Amino acid sequence: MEQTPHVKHPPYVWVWVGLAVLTGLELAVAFLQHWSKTAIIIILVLLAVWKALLVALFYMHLRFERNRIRLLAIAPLPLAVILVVAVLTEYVF
Amino acid sequence: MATMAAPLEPASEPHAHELSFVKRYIFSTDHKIIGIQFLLLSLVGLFVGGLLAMLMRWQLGFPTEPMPGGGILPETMAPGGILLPEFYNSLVTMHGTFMVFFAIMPLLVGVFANYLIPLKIGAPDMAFPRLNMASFWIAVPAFVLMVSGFFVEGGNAGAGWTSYAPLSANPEYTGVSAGQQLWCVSLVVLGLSSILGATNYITTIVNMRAPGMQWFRMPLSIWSLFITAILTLLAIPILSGAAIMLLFDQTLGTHFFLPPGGGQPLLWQHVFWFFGHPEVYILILPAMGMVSDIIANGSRKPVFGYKSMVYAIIAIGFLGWIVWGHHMFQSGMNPLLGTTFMVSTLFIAVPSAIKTFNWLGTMWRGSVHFTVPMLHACAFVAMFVIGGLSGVFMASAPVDIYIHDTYFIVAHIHYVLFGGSLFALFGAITFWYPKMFGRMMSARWGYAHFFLTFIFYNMTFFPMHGLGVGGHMRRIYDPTQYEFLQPLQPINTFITISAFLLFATQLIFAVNFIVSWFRGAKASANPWNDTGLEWTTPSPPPHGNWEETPTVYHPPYEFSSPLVEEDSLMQSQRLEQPAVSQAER
Amino acid sequence: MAHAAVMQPPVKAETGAGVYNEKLGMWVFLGSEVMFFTALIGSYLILRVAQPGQWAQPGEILNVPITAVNTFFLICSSVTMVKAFASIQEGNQQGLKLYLILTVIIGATFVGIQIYEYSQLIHHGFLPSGYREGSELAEHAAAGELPAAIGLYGSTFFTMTGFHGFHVTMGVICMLFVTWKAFRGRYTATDHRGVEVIGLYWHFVDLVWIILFTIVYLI
Amino acid sequence: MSWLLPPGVSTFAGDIDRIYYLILWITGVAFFIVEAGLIWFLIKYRARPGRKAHYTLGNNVAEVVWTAVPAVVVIMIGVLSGGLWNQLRGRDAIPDDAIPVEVRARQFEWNVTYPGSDGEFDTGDEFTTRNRLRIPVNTPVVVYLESEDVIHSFFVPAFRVKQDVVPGMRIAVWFEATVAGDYPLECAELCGNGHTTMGGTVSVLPQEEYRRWLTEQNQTIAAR
Amino acid sequence: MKRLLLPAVMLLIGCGGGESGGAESAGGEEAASVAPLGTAVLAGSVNLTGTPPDNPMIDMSEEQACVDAHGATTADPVVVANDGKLANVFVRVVGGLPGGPYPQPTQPAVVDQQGCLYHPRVLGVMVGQDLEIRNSDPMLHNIKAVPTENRGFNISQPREGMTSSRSFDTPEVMVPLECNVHGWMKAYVGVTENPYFATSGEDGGFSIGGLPAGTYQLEAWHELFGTTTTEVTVADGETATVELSFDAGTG
Repeated sequence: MEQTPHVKHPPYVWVWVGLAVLTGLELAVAFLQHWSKTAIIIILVLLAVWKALLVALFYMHLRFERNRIRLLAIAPLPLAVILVVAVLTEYVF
Repeated sequence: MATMAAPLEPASEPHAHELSFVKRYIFSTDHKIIGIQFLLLSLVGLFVGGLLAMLMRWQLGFPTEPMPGGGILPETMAPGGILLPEFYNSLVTMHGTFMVFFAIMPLLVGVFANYLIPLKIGAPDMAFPRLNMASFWIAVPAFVLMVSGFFVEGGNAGAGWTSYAPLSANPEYTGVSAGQQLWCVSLVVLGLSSILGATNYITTIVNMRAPGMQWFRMPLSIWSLFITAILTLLAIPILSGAAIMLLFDQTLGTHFFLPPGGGQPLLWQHVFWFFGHPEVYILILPAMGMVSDIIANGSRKPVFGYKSMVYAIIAIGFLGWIVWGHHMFQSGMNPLLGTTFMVSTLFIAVPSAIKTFNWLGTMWRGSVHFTVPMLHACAFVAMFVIGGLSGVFMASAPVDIYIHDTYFIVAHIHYVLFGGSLFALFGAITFWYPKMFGRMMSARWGYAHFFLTFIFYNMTFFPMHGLGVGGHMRRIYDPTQYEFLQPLQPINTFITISAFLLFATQLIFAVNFIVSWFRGAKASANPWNDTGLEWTTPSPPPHGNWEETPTVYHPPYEFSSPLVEEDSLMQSQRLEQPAVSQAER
Repeated sequence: MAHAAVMQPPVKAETGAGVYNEKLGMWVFLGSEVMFFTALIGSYLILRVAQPGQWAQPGEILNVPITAVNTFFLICSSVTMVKAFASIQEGNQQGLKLYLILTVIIGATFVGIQIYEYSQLIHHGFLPSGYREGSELAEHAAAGELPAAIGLYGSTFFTMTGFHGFHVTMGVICMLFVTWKAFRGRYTATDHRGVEVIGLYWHFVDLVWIILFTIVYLI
Repeated sequence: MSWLLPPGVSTFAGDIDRIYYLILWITGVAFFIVEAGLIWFLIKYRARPGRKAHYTLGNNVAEVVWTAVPAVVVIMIGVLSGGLWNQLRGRDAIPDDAIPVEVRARQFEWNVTYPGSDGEFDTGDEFTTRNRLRIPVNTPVVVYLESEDVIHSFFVPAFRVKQDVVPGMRIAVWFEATVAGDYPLECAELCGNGHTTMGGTVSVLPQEEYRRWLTEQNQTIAAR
Repeated sequence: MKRLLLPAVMLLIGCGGGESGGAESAGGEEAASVAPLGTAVLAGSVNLTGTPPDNPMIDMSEEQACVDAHGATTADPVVVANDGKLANVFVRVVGGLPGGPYPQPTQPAVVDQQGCLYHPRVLGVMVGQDLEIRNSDPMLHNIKAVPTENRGFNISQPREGMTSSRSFDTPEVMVPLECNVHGWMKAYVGVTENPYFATSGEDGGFSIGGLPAGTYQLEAWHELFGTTTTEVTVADGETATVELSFDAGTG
């Protein structure tokens, strides 16, 4: 699809700005005093996921790919979750 | 059957003739050559693994008796032919490692994925021929590294093929340091090879199927190899990661699995088995697929319930990811997990049963030709049933309390891996040998090898169930140390003798394999009257496989099809008047 | 589809995934990479839950500012990478070369900074095995300002970031190859598979770092 | 070569054996059905001149049946096993009145520590025996397993008890012996060069004999 | 000739009781290797003042072969002292020696596993000298050396009469040997760069020969009482008497 010249590009630079800003935000949050550690961790993880999604969707073009590639991209994630969650039950229960 | 009438001449294929010997046969990018290279490598691995098993069996059959000819072994292994416990542990470890990683796995995946995928889906070659070559030439050093472990100070890894930490993580516990590190490095290297291979297989199957080769026109061998490739792709990196952490524990002083530093031994087991159980299915699924092909061909009948066979393969492939805990029922793992894993494990019985009954259904009202491959395929079904059923025992956690880590497990795994995978492999090698080498393997020797193997195999492994039920632990060096095991010692001796006979029998296969290569009867393009695409090209196929890409009109197993007079209808055969197989109505 | 009555003349070819082999292959390979990092990151999470006492507060041992800068560099390298891809999509050879070179330079810088970071950490006494005897950090620990034992912290930190660094290094090497081909004018507006494929790998490595930076340095 | 389990002498050995024999029956039947069917088909449908195989693609009814039947059977096995598993290893499985013993495994010995007269550990009045665990008959016992080096596995076949001993963990396993006598204790997990010799004995003593032995030991400790 | 025989004889004794060091053993081999640097001898005995502590008791009850040798329980011979003379003390020359090369013992030092104990419990080997480990018990023993300077080993001997040889390449006093199958089994091997060492026998006596004239620092090591040093001067051809002593304190 992106074979023809002068294609309309996704806002690559704006994504870059977004990533930079989010990183700054993370740094700010990470060193907040008198916030509960859990809250900070949750916020940080969400921000990280957001950044990761930006990269995956725009820079890796998942946003514009056909579904079978998207499927391929997310296929391993459930397995990762299964492993970590299952083993964590050793300690949290 | 135009393709059958006269075997085609090898397609004239300009650049192949210019290729130097090295480029054609050593650093070849031709998937067929690479498949054969893997075949030779993994048969060597099979031999090594078998040899190690023989040493082990000697010790178990005749504990601490000097082994005849054992004197040639160095003093650190067997002074005066008496095998030392540390050497015995290395044997246990390396027998497992070689059989799993350097024999069965490369035989199934390295050989047949490479050889069959392009030929059966009508592709000229793999998607990435150079990567394919790389995956073989990366596997070779891995093999060398693993063997070299026997020649370093302290001997080869001795913590079992599962290398449970901390026994494997701290040299002080075993006296083995370099050997264990080589084990880790070798597996990481081999892992890279497997991942490159899997990437190749998946891409090829998804992208390079011939016109008309729809998903549900793929032979079950390709389906199973496809699912296997996915399992390999996702499971092997886990092993690499684990092996790297283990290596660092030994070399960099990290503490991943070492309790004194806060490390978690159970973490190793979880990560290892999270790889390990998909690995188990990597070791059986391709065998199931190829057996399906052979049984359909041998009974001249379409595979019974082709679709449900496919779904069963997919189901097994998926279930493989959520059952690893059944290796750890007694490991101190959270009992809650025990229950979960028990349930998921038991459910694997369902797709396995579907496959078994469908194989029987395939033979039902068929016209069974007892070719050598067919016999091996039937043996596969018979033995796989035993292995599968004995699995139900350990799936039940309470029963597993008793049989875990006993010879019952040893019997189970050998019924699945030897009785299952290896019989399937003997069948598959015999079946596709003519395509690989253009010559038939001797049927007479094939029958001899089959029947002797079948008998001695069962004599070797069936009694192990009894040992296990009697409480005989795995991996012990000298059972006679225990009074309650002494009554079982005659069984051990019997097993040992049978094992020697079994090993000797395999020499028949080796000789048959080598001799037929040069002396075997010339093979036609389609010696088994099969319907797969690979049989429409000469034996052996030329570089590029086909002059022009075949087009697929029919499902994979059109044997005795009402559409034609002959008892087989090639997938790529175009019929005069349009007709559609019942399979697709 | 298999149920549809399939009539001759020949059915149309299976179109596969509708993407060319190299791209599909790279995505498949990235799948295995995900699992590789799952093994490392998963172990980290599990060990951290199992032994929370072995981790220092963010910034106590690790040098967050310099790593933040490094993170920014890696993000920049991602945007240059994607710009290179965008350029060649339009057949803009100059842009392609420029951005590829930028990407290589920034990527190399990232590795360089990481090596510097490691040397500093080791110099202060933070090793894969924990504190170095008699080192500055060991004294702080003895004074009770730091956790008594940080063996797992060191183990997981150096393993995860080390293998990420290894991936970046591999990426830079491949990128050099692609750049070389770019200068040989091998890529066109219609065929620039190499650029897109290396780009996928590069962005994936960036993505992994985004996760690592957060969970290793900031949590 | 026998499929019969050796006699079990713990309270739950019978339950485990029952499930074992149940599975043995089920799998045995399945085994004979499949293998007989296989052989029968191979003989009955062997290739004969002039006979063409019957072209069929499958039979949904049959497939549903042989999918459903195994599913039901395994669910049944699962339910039975799950119940027993909970009873053996569940959270509150360990009887409150179980007498505590500590077994420390090391390459390649089992060191059994008894809490001493006060029934508490780490109070200085413990005493230790090597490679022999003495317990009273008909009394629940809880063994706390610890390892000094690598993973071992505490295996008493007669009790149907097996539990890995993991360094860095303190794992409790309980049992109640029903017949006095000596029973072998083995290490079931490869633990190094001496794995094969890492055996011991569990002496199940009649109540009063056990009490006598215990007081004896406690006195010697007190004497020190 | 006599001069050649005597040391050889002493060597045999030495191996048995661990009474003398490696120097004499070298004596027999002049022709083969470096000649003895002299004929001076340092002889003497190790004394123990105070009341020797009780040795810990070993529970052998579960190992039939051990029980046959010692009974169900036996004292662990940590401190072997009779009338003030202390055995199993490793004495070596630590100072005052001319630089090498020193005579290299060609006979291996022997440690024997018998009745589930090491014999001798304390012995010395010179760097590179073979340490021969024997198993005289009808059972599996596992020998684990846990050195700090040298490369350790961890080997087993499943059968009676088996022997294995190992050697060390760095001086280290002492290298502990242990048997993991029988946790109480302990032995100590002193690895020295010269052949001038000895282990005190039952009577606390020891003798180090083949020395040139000179003034030497001696160091004595005992597994429980640690080390003590002394200095002694001896002329060629003479025998200087050395008295070493440890203090056990009062109970």
